[in-house]
Amino acid sequence: MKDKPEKLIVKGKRLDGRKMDELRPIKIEVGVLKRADGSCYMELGENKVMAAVYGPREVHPRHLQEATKAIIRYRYNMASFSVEERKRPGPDRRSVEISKVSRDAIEPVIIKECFPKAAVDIFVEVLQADAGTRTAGINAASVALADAGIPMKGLVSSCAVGKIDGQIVLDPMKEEDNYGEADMPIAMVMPDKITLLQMDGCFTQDEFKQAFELAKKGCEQIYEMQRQALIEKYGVEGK
Amino acid sequence: MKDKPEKLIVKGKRLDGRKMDELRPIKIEVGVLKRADGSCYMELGENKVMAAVYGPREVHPRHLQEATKAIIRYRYNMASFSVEERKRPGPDRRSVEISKVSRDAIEPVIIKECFPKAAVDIFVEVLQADAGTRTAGINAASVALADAGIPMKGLVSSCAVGKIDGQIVLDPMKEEDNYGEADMPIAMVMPDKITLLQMDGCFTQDEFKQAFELAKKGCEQIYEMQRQALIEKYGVEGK
Amino acid sequence: MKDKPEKLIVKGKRLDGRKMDELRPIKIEVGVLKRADGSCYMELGENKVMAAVYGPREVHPRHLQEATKAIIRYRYNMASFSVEERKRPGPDRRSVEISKVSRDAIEPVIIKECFPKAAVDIFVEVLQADAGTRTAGINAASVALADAGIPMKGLVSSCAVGKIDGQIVLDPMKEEDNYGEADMPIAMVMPDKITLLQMDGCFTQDEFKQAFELAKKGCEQIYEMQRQALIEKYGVEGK
Amino acid sequence: MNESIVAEIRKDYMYDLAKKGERVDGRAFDQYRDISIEPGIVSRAEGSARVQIGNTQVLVGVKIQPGEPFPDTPNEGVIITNAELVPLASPTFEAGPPKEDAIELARVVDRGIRESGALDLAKLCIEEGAKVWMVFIDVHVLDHDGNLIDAAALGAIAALLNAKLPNERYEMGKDAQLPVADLPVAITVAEIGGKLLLDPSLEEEQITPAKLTIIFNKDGSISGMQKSGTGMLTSEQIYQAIEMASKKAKEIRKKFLE
Amino acid sequence: MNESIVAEIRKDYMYDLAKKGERVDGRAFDQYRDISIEPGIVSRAEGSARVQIGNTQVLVGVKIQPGEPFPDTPNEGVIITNAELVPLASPTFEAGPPKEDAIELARVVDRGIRESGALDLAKLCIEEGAKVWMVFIDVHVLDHDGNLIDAAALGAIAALLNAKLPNERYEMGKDAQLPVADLPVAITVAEIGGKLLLDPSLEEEQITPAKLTIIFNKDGSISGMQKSGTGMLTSEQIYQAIEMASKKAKEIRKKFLE
Amino acid sequence: MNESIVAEIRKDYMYDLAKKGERVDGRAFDQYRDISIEPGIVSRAEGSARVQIGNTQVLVGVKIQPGEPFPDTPNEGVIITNAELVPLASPTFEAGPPKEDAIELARVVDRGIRESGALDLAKLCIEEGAKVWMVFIDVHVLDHDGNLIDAAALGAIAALLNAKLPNERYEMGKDAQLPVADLPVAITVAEIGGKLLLDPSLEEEQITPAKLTIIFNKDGSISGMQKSGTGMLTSEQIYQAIEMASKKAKEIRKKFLE
Repeated sequence: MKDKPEKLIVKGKRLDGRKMDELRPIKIEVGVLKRADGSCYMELGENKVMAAVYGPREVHPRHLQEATKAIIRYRYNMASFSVEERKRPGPDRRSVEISKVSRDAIEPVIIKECFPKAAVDIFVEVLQADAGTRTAGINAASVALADAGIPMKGLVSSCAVGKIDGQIVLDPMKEEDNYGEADMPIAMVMPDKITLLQMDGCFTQDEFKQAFELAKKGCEQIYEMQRQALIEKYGVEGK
Repeated sequence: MKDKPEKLIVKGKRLDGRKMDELRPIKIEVGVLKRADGSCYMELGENKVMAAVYGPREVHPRHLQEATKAIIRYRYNMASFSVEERKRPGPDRRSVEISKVSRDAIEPVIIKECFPKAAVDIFVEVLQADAGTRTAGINAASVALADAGIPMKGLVSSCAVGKIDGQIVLDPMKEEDNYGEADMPIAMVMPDKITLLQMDGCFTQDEFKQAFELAKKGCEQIYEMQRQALIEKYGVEGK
Repeated sequence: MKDKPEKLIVKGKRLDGRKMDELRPIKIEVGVLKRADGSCYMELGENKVMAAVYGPREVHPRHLQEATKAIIRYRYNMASFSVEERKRPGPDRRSVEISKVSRDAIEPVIIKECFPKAAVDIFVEVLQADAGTRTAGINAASVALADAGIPMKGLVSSCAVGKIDGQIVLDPMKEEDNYGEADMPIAMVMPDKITLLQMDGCFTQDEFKQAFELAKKGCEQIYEMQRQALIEKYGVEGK
Repeated sequence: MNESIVAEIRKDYMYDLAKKGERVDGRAFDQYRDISIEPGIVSRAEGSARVQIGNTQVLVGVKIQPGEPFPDTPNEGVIITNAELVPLASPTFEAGPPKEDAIELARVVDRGIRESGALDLAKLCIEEGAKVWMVFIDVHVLDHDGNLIDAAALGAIAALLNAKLPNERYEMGKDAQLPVADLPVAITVAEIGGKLLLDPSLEEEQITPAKLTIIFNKDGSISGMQKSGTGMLTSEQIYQAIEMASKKAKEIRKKFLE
Repeated sequence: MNESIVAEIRKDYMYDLAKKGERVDGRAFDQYRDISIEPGIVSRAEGSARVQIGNTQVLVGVKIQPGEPFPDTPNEGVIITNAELVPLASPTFEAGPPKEDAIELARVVDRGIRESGALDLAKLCIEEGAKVWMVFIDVHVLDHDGNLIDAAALGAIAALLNAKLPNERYEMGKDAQLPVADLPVAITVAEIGGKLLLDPSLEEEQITPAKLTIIFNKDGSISGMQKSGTGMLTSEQIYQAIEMASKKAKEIRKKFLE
Repeated sequence: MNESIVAEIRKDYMYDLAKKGERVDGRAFDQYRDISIEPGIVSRAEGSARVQIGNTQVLVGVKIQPGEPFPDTPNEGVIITNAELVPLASPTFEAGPPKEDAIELARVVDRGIRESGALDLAKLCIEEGAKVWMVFIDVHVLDHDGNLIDAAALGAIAALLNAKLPNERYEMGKDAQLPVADLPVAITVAEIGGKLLLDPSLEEEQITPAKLTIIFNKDGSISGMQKSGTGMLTSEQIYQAIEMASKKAKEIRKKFLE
């Protein structure tokens, strides 16, 4: 790991030249995999994630079935080459937790009653990581669900805010995350339904408010890009 | 680990002041957990164990069911902080063996025919260990079964004997176990049915006899305390 | 591991005195285990393997069953003391691959339609290893299947060829395998059906041809010995 | 089937109660069940505490031993937090490696301790780059009647307050108090029928669509948050949750930790 | 049941086609689907390549870091190859530790690299007996539409060609190209109805009784073979397979690797 | 269902026999099936022995290599005992990590060797605190027809008697005999219908409510006991079991080990 830079904000700009409230460049591609029922590739700065949706499909083993609605499963996984130090393949505690909170973030919009006894499986593979993989994954998963034609109440849009050199910034990248003072990923369904909220670090209650409002603005921008990607593919939003 | 003391018996007394045939102080509390169907907390000297019983309840997966009687499962587990060197969580070979012999010790008294196709699950958690956890666990499990209202032919009472400085002693504590020459835990159903018998170390056949008879006396004393604890809780023994 | 010998072929002879196209001594015993439905013990030079067959028998879990034919399972396993450095018990990647290709080698001759919904289980235990354990295992498994009375289209016979000091040799032993330039195990059903073919090392296409033809000759010799062992046991081939 | 009908009726009843400002066990929305903390219950551990919140019962043990620092923090001690949801504690817990609930519990507790600066990690360095104190925080749930996170977090900080650095055992001088620098308190808020309530019981947890745990430092700042459950919260609910929780955190800290 | 009848009819149809010299997607027997290779797609990895063969899509990442040599090869670098058949790539893949298909895939790719001498392992020694370069080749399958072995093997050599020794990161001078000494190409031949064809699609793989993968070095020699599937091949088929594959290997090497 | 009726009838028959002083295979209560021991059967291992008791067949291999001592016994060698109940040996054995039966078997064999002082661990120290001999005793069951413990224990001591310290391989002088200091013999007694019998066959094991294994040293003292099975034994039965077993242990030791 590189040494901590002296300052993370220089002359009002962040190390990568961004303003405080600026997202990294985003690229969203819909329907990029053949085998999956729905898929989405997303780049968020240096993050590269692939999401696939399979379902509705049968549930094995049977005792996991629910009589009146679909079960939702979510697996977040990092490729071993996606980070600087090679990661051992397979789930670790971090990825298990991220899978859970991501499912909690996505599940609220899925109209599960459409598919009793079935499963909808969401798989997110992180191909390259640079802080923000869980939010990128949720964004991609949300688009992949739409691509798969799963009925939803809305798209889930997700981004993080951080605190660096005492200032609140949108969408922190790796170095800002490593050396920053706080990190808070959220996910939102328009106009104001929060489905993910995690925080670690240190916010005064005022800072929290400022950060939270900024994060919601970020989600709104991402929502527009998700919508645009779906329109490009399907002509209309969400199929 | 502390160094071995020069002698384990000084002037006819053991290091903790006990006589050769004296048990450590015992505390038994019945029905201490809300969720379990039956429970018992037991202290045996510095040992602290908690036992819980769930059942009769359904068996999953089904192929484990027995058509005419309940299956009995027993899980002995040590909390990672229960011993001097932190223990990695989860079962190891020792705890798997103890779970098996403890089940073999408890199962004979359960009237399994009362609950065909069902399971009775016994869980023992060692919260603090000081030699004698398996016997304490069996004693607590036996009381927890009574607390759960599981029909039994009798209570199982268990204690160990050891050989230290060439003498047979009842209920060895940690230091006596570490530096002693033999250790033999037994379990008994009154008046003379042995359900657990393990030994390691070295006994002549005469020493074995002396030790075995002393262990049975210990079980009798423990039986009285188990009975007392149940009477205090229920007015009558075993509900 | 010993150092590499200067030459693996001295005066036209291999280190163990064999000619280029000579198999190691082979011993085959049929029906050596009581519990298994069929069994075979085989020595191939210093290799000692035991094969057992169980089946046709019920398949658990059920979803593995096939409606119209038996499933074939094959487990190749090395005893921890079978190699110079003690091997940790349990499957590793090598043994998983060998189990798969061995099953692919054996399955073609089994008339699976005879036993719908059932399983035929083949277990190979390597008790002592000296290069060639997979081929010895396949040979033993094939005989054990016959011993178990499983209907087959033919016996599978297997042996390897290698390249040492630039020459093609039949049935390489450990030192030849370690220091040789190529190794190629095959399995064959008479007269010319190849069911296993693996190769690593380096063969020109001409060398491959020479090696492949030699390996087939080796299989023919082994086939005769397998047949002989079954005739000795049953009077007629394959029961 | 009947079971699920009963459950449905019970759920409707609890929602109706919530709308009337009531809870099924008679508590006020901002009221905890009785809390008790017994530190030092496991003498084998360097620190320990048993926490009860109503019938929920959690035992936290702290083991401390020397070990190697992580390469990127050569002069800091190491915190390792683990939670075991042993099958003794609930009919729904199963034996085996920690599943997602246990992992989430451990990680939220861990972040509460770590991000709050509760432990001064620099003071846990014995020899830079070579030897530091490893602090194992093990959460052992004994009886699960809801709100495990608050109980476990409270147990963790209480066990740390109770803990000693075992210098004598490793021949490094006298045992010393563990350097505890802050007193984080985790408060979980549950949403039921649009209303927010503290310290959800198991029965309430089973019907709540969303919970939010907020961890507060002594100075009132926030050092951790975790939303869980497959429901949604409005911004207003989140601000309200922080307000409710902030007050309660102060109360609990004062009463039990200071 | 209907599903399996449809499958049976489809299978018969494909066999009939094969006898007429045709394939279900219109390709010639010796024709690959479109191949594309994008090297350097993962900047976090020391080397990487995405390979597509038709709809099959495989990402190979190469990570390189210093480590200890094996005791019996004290002056050689170490290659470790792993393949993950993640459930994102196919409805039939399951999460969990690699199963036999993933292990076979990884081991065939590994032997292709190792036995061909593609990497000059002696040049990967940093300090004899103490420190060598560990080269991790990780095959990550993204979309499985058949012929994973050829795609993965192609990805592996392309990622190695793309890889740098990260000397700077470990303060050992400037980054350098990885010493690639040969360019092995794996070609898989499938047997259907007595006919041999290259690059089987998933649909073809599902009905083929036997496949044979052959790995060729630059000089046309063979550095690896693996038969898979529960069918049998005649000697003649094997010789014919080698001939077909040998030609195609040269073509692919020339077009994509040289 | 019929199967279990047959089993029930068979069980009654065996109980009736027992009352008449007979066994289903015609043996006397204190009679073993034929025992054979072949030492040195695995030349790759430092020591080995195949033991057959009737159709029960167990192979024990001993591997010896240098390693680090445990911190609390810095000048003693290390014994590690493992048992594999591979599915080749019985239709009821399954592949996978050792289950409780295999673990119990390994641990009883281990204690028999360890507590009897069969190995002089102090003589297995190479360099105090740094290097000692690790003795791996691996029990590989080949055919399970009952009484695995006695067979495995006999195989263990026979394999140790057969074992050499591989000094040459590690350049520490000449190979030497392993220092075997005692000859423990394990005898298992089964209770059927109130009667006690030795060397239960598989069929007898399936109906016996309780077994007791007793391990004897050369001098007749007891170095290990293990009751197993969900039945109960009276004190008198235990004393009687020890008497029967003690005699038989002497016989077997004399015939096969001395």
